[in-house]
Amino acid sequence: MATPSTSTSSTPSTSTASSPASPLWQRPWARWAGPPLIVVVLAVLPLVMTESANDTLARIGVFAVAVLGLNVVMGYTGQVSLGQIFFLGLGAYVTAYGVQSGWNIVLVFVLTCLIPAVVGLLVALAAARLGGLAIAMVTIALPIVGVPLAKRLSDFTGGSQGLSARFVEAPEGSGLYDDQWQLYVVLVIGGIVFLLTSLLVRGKYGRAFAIVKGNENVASSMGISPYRYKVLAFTIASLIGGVSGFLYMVVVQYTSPETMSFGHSIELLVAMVIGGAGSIVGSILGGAFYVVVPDLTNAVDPSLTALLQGALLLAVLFVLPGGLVSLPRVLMRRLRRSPAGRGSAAPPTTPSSTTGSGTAAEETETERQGHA
Amino acid sequence: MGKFIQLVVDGLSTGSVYAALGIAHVPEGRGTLGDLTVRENLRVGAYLRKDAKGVDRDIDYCLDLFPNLQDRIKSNASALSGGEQQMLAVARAIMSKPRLLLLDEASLGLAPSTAKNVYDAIRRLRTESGISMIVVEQNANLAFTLVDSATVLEVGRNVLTGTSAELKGMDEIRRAYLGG
Amino acid sequence: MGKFVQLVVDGLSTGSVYGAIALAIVLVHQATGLINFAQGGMAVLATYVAWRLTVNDVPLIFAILVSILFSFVVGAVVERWLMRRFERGDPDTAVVVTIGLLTLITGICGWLWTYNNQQFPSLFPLDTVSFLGVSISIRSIGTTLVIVVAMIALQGLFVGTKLGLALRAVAINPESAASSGLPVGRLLMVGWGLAAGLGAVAGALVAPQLTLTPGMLDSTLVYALAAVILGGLTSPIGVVVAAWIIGVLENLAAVYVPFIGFDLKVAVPFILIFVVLIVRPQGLFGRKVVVRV
Amino acid sequence: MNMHLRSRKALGIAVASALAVTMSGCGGDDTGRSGDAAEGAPSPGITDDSVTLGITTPLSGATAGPGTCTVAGVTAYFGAKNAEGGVEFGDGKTRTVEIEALDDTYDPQQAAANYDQLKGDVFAMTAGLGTPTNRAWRDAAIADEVPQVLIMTGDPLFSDTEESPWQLGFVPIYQNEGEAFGEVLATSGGDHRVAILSQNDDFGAGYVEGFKSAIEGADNIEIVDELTYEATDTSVDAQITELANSDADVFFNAMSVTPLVISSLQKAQQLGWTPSWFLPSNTSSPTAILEPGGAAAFPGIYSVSFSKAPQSPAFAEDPDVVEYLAALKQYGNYPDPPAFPHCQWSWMVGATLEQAFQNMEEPTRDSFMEALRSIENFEAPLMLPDTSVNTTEGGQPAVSTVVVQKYNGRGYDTVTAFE
Repeated sequence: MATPSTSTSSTPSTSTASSPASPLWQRPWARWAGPPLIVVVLAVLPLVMTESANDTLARIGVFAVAVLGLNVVMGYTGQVSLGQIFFLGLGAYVTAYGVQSGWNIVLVFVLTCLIPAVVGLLVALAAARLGGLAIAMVTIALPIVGVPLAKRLSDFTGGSQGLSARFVEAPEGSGLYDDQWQLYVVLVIGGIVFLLTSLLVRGKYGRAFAIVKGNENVASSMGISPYRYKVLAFTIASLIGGVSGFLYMVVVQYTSPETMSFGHSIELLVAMVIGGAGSIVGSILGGAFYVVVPDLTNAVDPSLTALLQGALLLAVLFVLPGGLVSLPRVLMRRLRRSPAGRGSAAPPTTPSSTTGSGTAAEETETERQGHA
Repeated sequence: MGKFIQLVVDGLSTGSVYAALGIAHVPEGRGTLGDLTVRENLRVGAYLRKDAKGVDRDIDYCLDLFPNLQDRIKSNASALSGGEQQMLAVARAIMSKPRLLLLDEASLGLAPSTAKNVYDAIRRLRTESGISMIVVEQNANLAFTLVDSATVLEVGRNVLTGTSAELKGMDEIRRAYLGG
Repeated sequence: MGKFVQLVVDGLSTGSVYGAIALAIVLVHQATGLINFAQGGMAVLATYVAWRLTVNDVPLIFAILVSILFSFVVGAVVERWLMRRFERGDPDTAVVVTIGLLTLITGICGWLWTYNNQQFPSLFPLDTVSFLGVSISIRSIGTTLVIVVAMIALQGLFVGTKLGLALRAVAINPESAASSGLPVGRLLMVGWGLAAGLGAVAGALVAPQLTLTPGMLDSTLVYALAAVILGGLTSPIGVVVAAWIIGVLENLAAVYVPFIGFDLKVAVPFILIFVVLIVRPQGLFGRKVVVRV
Repeated sequence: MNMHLRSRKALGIAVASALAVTMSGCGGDDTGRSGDAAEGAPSPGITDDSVTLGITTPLSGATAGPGTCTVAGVTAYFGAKNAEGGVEFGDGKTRTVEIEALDDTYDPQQAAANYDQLKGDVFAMTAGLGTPTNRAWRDAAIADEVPQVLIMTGDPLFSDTEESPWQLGFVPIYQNEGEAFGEVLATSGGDHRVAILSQNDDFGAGYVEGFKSAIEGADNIEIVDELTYEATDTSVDAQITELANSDADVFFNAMSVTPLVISSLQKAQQLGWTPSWFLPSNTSSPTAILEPGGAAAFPGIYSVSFSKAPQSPAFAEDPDVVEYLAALKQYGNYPDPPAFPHCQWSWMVGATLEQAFQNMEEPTRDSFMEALRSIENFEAPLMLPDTSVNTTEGGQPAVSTVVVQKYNGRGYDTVTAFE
């Protein structure tokens, strides 16, 4: 989360982590060979792996989609959002309620996308006008007010006992186990969302988001209304959050007010930055971090969860301030420079000259060497 | 001048070297502290000085030197115009009572009349305080109104050196700028 | 009538708790331009040190002073060896580093002193004073007074002293501040140290009521952030007043506004912020800033 | 292709394959889907000389205090038993009992993940704390036919044998505790005005429901004011202030957050409101709550319990308590005196499981469930007189009988009437 003063959220962060794709995929041959190869591997994987590996991969898929949504509004558009978990929770509730009321599953999925998107749109319409501070505070309010509200609307949400919905048994004829079927559902839906989003951020909208993130005043001087694109980014993020809520129900099949607790929103932000902000592959790595780390610390020592997770987080950021997605780039630099023997892993982010002044307006050019 | 030249200064961060040795630097980007008021910017300039009365006296001197700053003393530095910010940058630099003042493109981005006011004030400063100055300036004519001697650099090479009187009218200067 | 005044007084006391942490957050932001999520965690760590001393029969006042000093050192060390590396980089990364620090500190406290509720002795006696038909606990008066003193001290530091001015200059533009000879490194450490010391005071004030656990100040952090946003990032007085407003309005809304009730009173600070930000985007007391591009 | 490209491609493939290996590697042994085990074949997690039990419970975060206790008690119990050679099972074999506990930070999704990880290696899941966390993997446990028994939640769903064939709660359901106090109050004869403050979740709602059902007929009991609060609140002073204005003479306080109970005791005194109090079993500890809260100022502090409080002097020399505290230090790595009753309850879970092990004929989960559901009037160690474990009653958890107790300045005495 950039410091709430708008200036820092629009500090022209020149960290290379915000480059949309790591160099590996830019090679022409990778662009052709890569995707089909991945699809084949993902198609075979669920059949090969054990049940708990399938569950883990499915949960990684759920939270990778949630982190992707957060990236759209935060990584790519530079707005501070600490409420993404609210949209996941909302999506999960819509799914659970829909399934329990026996609605058609396709209708349930459509509603799980629409309702969070509409809520996100309404919130953004009001908040985007007020700049970084307001968006940050409103998004903090969503999960914090959402939990007691979920308890109060108990006839929809099952109150504090929550709702469970088992609706993803493997179809009879397929000969698949439930966990394999669930993993396929997550991979298909998640894959589509990732594909659409990567097209979005690479296209016209992506460039507009980047400019709004870079410098809102420059954006408006170029005829790009920061307000319109912030609302769009927030709505898309809410929609993706809803989809991740649907996938959450596919995998966990139970939801309660705890699902959307504020602590998880902070963990999603951590996952986004650790994976690599503003990057598609970073979102996947972020989802993996969110899911694998608690299992890892449980394996090491269940009574030291917080200590191990804190230490691990700081260690990763110390070595890779740009997030896990910058690992290949950092290794490359180290490989190339090691013959010269002086390979210091300077942080890849080129520092902007100020740490973000407190002014509400964007950072003035005059403070940098060049002249406006 | 001798003392500075003998000292080995490379490798140290510019900030600590300049201030400690009594060198004041007016950076090209002016380094204005936007959030602070004009008075606070001046006080930051005098951070290393211990004589409180002397500092107050110098603030009044600066306001006299740059009258435009007088009525903006309370407002945030970020609200000042380009010219006013340049004046503030110079004022802040001399607040540390330097022995050597480095002026880096003081007229850049200013309207000609404002640039002239800034240089007039600096000339008055030179005569009254006797601070030695090194001025980097593209606007040759403006520079010659201030400096005693000058060196013309072309693509980094020292093309010409002499007193400002000698160099003033020479077409050499024009050729160096206009090329060909 | 008594009930109304009672709710206001209770609100002021809870508001002071939010205000204390908010002050520490403003101090760090003024000095380094960062929002420190670990502010509450560092305060809890200091309070555990004070608690450990009181268990070994060290007098309370002395234990608290030691914990303030300890916290100052921890704040400076954290800035020098952890935050320094991230201050110039991407602001989102810096915030996540403070979140990592919060998790680590909570883990250390849980590991060394378990997650059980520890009793922390109170600076102020437990009995109450009644006036205007309202009974006010000396503890809440004491808490409010200490926060007022801290607020005035902080405001004085930032506006009146050379150190305060230097801290702010460094936060705005470290290179430019350095060119005037300001020891940027040491000032950043001092900024974090002061904030951590202030956090230790807040921890010692709050622990008797909340009982000491590693996550004692977690829920306060959100309210402190709300107060910081509402009060304006540049003004210590504004932030404490905002914290009081939040504390009082929360109680009043819970009782008098039928729909809100006690479960949704948590929404009050956010609705308040929304209204204020529509009118004054820089917060109640923050300075209006005009910048020429 | 220049050298540069080839090295980058090699790196790409290396990363991809590494990812695939870790994915398949971390799945543990490649058993078929659980629930495939043939009838009568030994269930996972049990061998001839040992049985493994799984626990997923909050070991960090806000509920880590009681969560840590739910592991410490049962680990200490079987640690002591293993030191004496182990537990003699119904099929004649003596086995040691190992405990595998994982932290779920009270997050339902993590609890389900922990269950997925444990279900392949453990014989049964037990002792986990929390309603949402236990509910998250209840359906999966039923589908996989893995026992989820003697868990620390008062949610009635787990004790309903039709709905939850493989589940059984341990602690009295919230309604039992509220009902027990309601009955004592209703039969007290005097007229009483009751103020209620309850936690806004199934915990608080369960207590209030039980209390109201017990005082339904009694016309001498009148509820004058009823408010709720959030478990994440930092203060309930505002609620106490409003309830004090109702000048009720009995205060029914269904609250599970220790600091808030202490501050409500203090706040009531400050307002000069000193009713008789009712406190739930898990927030009525004399040393951790009543002393700091200054409870002596109130005419009567009532709570319900079924376990002896180890800190209260009355039980200082009690052999059960002495043995329990020693084992807790030695085997449960829980050095200081237990701050939450969950440590005692988890110790009793150990004893109850031992009963089931002794009666089960075959090393299978079915036989275990059968044995577990046939325990009657078992006085587990640390239980108060005339309370017992009884798993044969439909719709009731292992412990459903509680006694009402009154605080006597140092500990609690069982009472039958409301003075």
